[in-house]
Amino acid sequence: MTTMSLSKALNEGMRKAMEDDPKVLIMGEDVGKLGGVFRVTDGLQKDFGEDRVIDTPLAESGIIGTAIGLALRGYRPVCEIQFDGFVFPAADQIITQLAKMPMRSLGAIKLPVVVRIPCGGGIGAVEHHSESPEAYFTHTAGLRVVACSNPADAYTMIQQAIRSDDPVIFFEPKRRYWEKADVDTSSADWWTPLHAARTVRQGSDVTLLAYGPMVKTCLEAAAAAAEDGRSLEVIDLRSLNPLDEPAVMDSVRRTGRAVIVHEAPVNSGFGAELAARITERCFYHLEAPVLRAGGFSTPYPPSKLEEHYLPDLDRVLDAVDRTFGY
Amino acid sequence: MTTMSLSKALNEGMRKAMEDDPKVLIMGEDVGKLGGVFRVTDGLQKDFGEDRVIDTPLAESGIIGTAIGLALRGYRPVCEIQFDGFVFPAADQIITQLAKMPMRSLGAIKLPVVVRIPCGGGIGAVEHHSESPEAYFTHTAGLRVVACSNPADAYTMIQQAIRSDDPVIFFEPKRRYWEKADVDTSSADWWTPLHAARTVRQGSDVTLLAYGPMVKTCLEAAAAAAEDGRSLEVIDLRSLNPLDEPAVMDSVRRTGRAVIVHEAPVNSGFGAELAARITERCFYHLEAPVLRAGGFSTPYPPSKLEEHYLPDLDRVLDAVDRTFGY
Amino acid sequence: MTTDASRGAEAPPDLVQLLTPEGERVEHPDYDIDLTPEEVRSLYRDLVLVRRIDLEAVALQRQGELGIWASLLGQEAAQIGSGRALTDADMAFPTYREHGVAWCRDVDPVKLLGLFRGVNHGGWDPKEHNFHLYTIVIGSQTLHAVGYAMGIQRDDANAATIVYFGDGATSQGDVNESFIWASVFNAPIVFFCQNNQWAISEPLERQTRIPLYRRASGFGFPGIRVDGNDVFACLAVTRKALEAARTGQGPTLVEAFTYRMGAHTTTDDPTRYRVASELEAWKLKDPIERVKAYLFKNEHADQEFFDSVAAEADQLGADLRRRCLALPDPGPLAIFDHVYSEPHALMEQERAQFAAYLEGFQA
Amino acid sequence: MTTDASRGAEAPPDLVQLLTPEGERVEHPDYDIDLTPEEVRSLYRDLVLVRRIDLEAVALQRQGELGIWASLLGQEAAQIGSGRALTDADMAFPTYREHGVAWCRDVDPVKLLGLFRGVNHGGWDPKEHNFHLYTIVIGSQTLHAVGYAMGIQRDDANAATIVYFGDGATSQGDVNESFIWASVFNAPIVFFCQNNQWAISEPLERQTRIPLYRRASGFGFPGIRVDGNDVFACLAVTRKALEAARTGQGPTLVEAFTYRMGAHTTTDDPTRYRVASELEAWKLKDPIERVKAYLFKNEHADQEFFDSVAAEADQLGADLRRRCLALPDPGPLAIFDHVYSEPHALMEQERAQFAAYLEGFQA
Ligand SMILES: Cc1ncc(C[n+]2csc(CCOP(=O)(O)OP(=O)(O)O)c2C)c(N)n1
Ligand SMILES: Cc1ncc(C[n+]2csc(CCOP(=O)(O)OP(=O)(O)O)c2C)c(N)n1
Ligand SMILES: [Mg+2]
Ligand SMILES: [Mg+2]
Repeated sequence: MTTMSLSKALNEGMRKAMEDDPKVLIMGEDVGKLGGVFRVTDGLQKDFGEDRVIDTPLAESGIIGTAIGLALRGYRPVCEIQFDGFVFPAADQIITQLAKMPMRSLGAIKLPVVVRIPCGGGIGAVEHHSESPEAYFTHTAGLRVVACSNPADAYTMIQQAIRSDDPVIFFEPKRRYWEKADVDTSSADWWTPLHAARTVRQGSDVTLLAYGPMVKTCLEAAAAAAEDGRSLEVIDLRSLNPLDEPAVMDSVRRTGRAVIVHEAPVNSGFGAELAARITERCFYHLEAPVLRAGGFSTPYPPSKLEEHYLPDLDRVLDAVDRTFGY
Repeated sequence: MTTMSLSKALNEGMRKAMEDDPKVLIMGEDVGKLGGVFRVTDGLQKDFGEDRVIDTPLAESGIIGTAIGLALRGYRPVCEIQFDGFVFPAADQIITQLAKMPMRSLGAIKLPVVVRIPCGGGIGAVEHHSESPEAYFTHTAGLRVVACSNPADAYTMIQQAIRSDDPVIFFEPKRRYWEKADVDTSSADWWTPLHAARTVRQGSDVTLLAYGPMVKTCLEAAAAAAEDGRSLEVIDLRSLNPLDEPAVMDSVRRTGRAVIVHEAPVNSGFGAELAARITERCFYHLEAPVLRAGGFSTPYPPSKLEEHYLPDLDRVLDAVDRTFGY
Repeated sequence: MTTDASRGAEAPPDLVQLLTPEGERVEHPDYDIDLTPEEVRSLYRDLVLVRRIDLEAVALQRQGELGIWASLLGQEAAQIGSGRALTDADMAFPTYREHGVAWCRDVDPVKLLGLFRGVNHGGWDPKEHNFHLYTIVIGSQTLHAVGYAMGIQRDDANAATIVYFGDGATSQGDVNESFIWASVFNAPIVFFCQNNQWAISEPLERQTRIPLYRRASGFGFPGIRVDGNDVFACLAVTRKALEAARTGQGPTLVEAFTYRMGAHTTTDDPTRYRVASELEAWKLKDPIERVKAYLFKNEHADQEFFDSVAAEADQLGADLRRRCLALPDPGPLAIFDHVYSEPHALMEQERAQFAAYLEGFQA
Repeated sequence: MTTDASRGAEAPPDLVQLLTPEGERVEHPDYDIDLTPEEVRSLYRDLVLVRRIDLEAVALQRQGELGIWASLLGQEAAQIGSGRALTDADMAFPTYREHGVAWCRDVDPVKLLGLFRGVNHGGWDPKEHNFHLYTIVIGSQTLHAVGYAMGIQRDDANAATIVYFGDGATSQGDVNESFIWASVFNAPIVFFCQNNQWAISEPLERQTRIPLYRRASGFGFPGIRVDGNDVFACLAVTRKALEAARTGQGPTLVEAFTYRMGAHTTTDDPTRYRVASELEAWKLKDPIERVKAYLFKNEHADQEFFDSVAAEADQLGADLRRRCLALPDPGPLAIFDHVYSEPHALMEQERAQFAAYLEGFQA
């Protein structure tokens, strides 16, 4: 057990993956000498060389497109998109090529490409630096979409993502990069599979469903609610596609109430899918409609407004209260 | 009243808009001399000249990016994306610029840009020519997203979209391009507002919610169901963002059951939002969960499989049946 | 705005040509090629056979057996010349029109038909042939090709990559990004642009105001314009560019100056946008006729040879037709196959539900 | 792989320079400029004032009053030279670093701070100043600028467009597409690339292996490299390029060869990736010092003038600081403002719900 930050855990996980498999490459803007603007790839170029840790030209479509080519040649590229809001120039390569090429080839092609995206707000940044674009990718068949929420998961999940033969969109909660926790780097035995959710707090009254940065927020809300005598279960989804349906449905069937929390705009967000699916599967168990606490259905606002825009403890508890209004 | 095909109705609508306002421009690949691969812009370049009907270089990001610039200069560009699957190179310009620039400017900038996208399958085409990418845009705040389903709406909605000061993503059901119906080109008085849904068949047992190409499928399903004594109400949403909530909720509250039908993959599709929102608003009125009949959560398959992939009359009725299983 | 008026009959001055439309061998200071009569006959055979494949596919489409077809008519020399320049170790990335290159890579022609018939999106294993799948999204394969070439660099392999694209494609951001990547990383790649003068209905002037091969100069690597209807020149130029790539000299852009003799695809109607005289002028530059003339004039082949190739072509056409019709339709549950390489709960769920639904009809 | 070794001290040979770092006027065959002492003093004042604005903003960021700031330090001449070349009718499209150009367009400096302070994403009306909003997504404004220029063509107006971008931006697909559009439509636009040698931590060699101004040759329009630290040369070169644009001669790419003296932004730490000697070498080429030297040597200004400009700068700085602190925070419901220009049901619904929620806390 070592205590480390989430960003360090990602760094160690990538280092381990690179040591284990010489085909693993890192690519992106400023990932080399600088170690990335968040230092997640710090020191990797020094230790693995410029051929394996590639500072690329400034073009996201180019990053994903050439990563696909490298994967076709047998490499396993891990691409960094510098900030969530800059993934869109790569949308075509991700949606029409990365996601669809394996099926296009009738299985002859595997594309083990990981696209790392620091995501979410709460860091006081300017426009395009606080987005939560996961729903664009959960709607894109052929991709796996995961989000880590804590250092221990970050360490294991990044390695699992790199080892997956499918393309993985890997969301990293940038405002949690510096939060520290224990990480067991000694063994891989106990690792939860990449597609599995994890119940991070047990409860009986309402199920809170979250991923990435909002897991912590939900845990705080659950702690606060406990003081008021309400027992909230918190599930860290970890994987958005595929979704760990058994874990989610079991919980909601027990509690009868669910609140989904994400930073992305509610309208057509990933929470919509989750709510719709829970309602289909747990209709008779629901005491209230599945509610969503998320970003408003607007562009991400200037940072002076983000505390209002982002779901926080109060907004989560408000949604919880509302589920009891039914 | 004139009888015309949906593609001709769009053509006439654009012609009218261009006559009414010299600032209206048409841009896209092959929209000029060829009149577009679907002939939707047929004859417009001949009549309005190359300065107003612009055959562009082959680059979708360029089309939307320069259209934004033209709009900043006071023009009202109507862009054609040749096929649904080719909108993704323009994703960045649409998502980070077109949708967000008005808010970025605190209202100083209006971007009256229309992005026409022939969408959907059923025409036996090769890959990327049968996609239904609406959910990527309904999740993008700042855009209006609409879909026409018949010639009369096509004629009016395209003009309303062009007149709107907001950017509009305008979906055209390509497999309905050649279907004919009466269009009243004489007056604009009776036009339904662009954001309003329309009840296209009244019924009392289940509400079918559809847009674009699936409206006709739903009407056929409703006709078939009527023979079995089931009364299905069919709503043509017309606008996906904003959604005409009163129209939808009123119907579902009456029927107690709803089935959403779209061609796009179900997973994280627009139907998810609709289902989640209906459940929030109509919880006590629902006899069954809102069900979704849509494309499978896979890439669009080769055309020999599309009849299986796309929701058809049987799949719609199957979903209707299932809502009675609750 | 037209600055390149060479789309018509005259050959532009900066064109590498080794065989005239009349079948005369000409010299070029930078490019030469020494072909045995045997080799020339073999190229002729390639040209004739791929034209026949193409013709058969057009006919199959007309008869409703294919949904659509993108004809290579007129571009045979560009494709056979460049395709025959490749070694087994080289990797090729095509668009949707490279049936001639596929032929050079030993892809069974019937496998090309799958995507146009709608039974699959791509029917061969790229690794088996070092020939990637057809790519429909204009330009996106150029980045895959550069990435692949960067892999070759890392493997220290004696190989190069070639990527095909059209004149229209040169306007896409991806293609220009691929130029940057290739140049910055000095990747072993040949950019092979078949300038067939048209991107559907749009003439070259909608994409550029200077000759396309000059685009490369803006990115710091050489660009060459070759007579795309001259199989000798295409072979010589591509060979040299590939060899430069293999030996660490980085990328080259080859513009094969040619003409799309047919429609863009079988659904296109070119009479709406181009004049018949243009086509007539280009007919005089036919890529096959000039090789035939050369073989005849130099007495490298006799009528028997031409007849035997024609017979082989007929045989190939008939065979292709037969095997096209025998292509099995995929079963409905194939929708869920290969979406993921590893097990995926949602795929399994949807597959099972759909299987049950289908069974409901049988009951 | 470095082929352009000129990032350091020596001026590259193909550089347009009219004023040496030592303050000597030099002649150039293609570019000249005739400036009155009054005009030179005015340029000097601009340079000093925008440097002061920048300095103050850096300080405000250090003190937590701004979230971040992108400094123009070292790029003053490129921005003032090009900015002063514009007429009122011309339109400018900036990145996030064009504070000097904003100054030339009469945008109140405090309005620049809004986005960096997080009170808005862009605080001025582009139409009022013919100065577009700052754009953060690298390269995307180049297409807007070309579209705008196409609008100018349609209006038959006597105006041109200028668009700013960095060396890193030249790798983006959008930027290259904008070159294509501009060239094909012969749009009245000047592409003004401030090559400050770095894109965050990446040196120029990660984006190109030839000098950037040569990119234009691949697209069929002229490219020129100008000493970006020489305000005279920047003014002369931009003026000529704008005039060419206005008179139907189409686009020009100007590469202003300069250096980012500070960090990429206030959150960056350049010591991680670049050597101190590079900075030292560039200090000798300071864009302000050379104008000062010129004014002194030619006795076009005395100490009193320099003192008065310094005093004005101090005043401007203090004033900017005061007004920055006074910038009002937006109220929470501003989240819903201006998302749409016309009424939108979901905005109204969410606004109302959130207002009610907020009121719940007050109750
Ligand atoms: C991104 C994208 N946009 C549009 C299309 C539609 N489309 C298919 S082929 C074509 C023209 C291509 O022209 P060119 O690159 O010259 O190749 P050619 O077909 O002439 O061989 C277009 C516009 C597409 N396939 N992909
Ligand atoms: C599309 C996109 N990708 C990444 C970024 C992050 N980013 C901001 S500035 C920058 C470097 C830009 O370099 P350059 O174009 O040279 O301009 P400079 O900052 O040096 O003025 C990067 C990578 C971005 N803003 N947009
Ligand atoms: Mg072409
Ligand atoms: Mg720079």
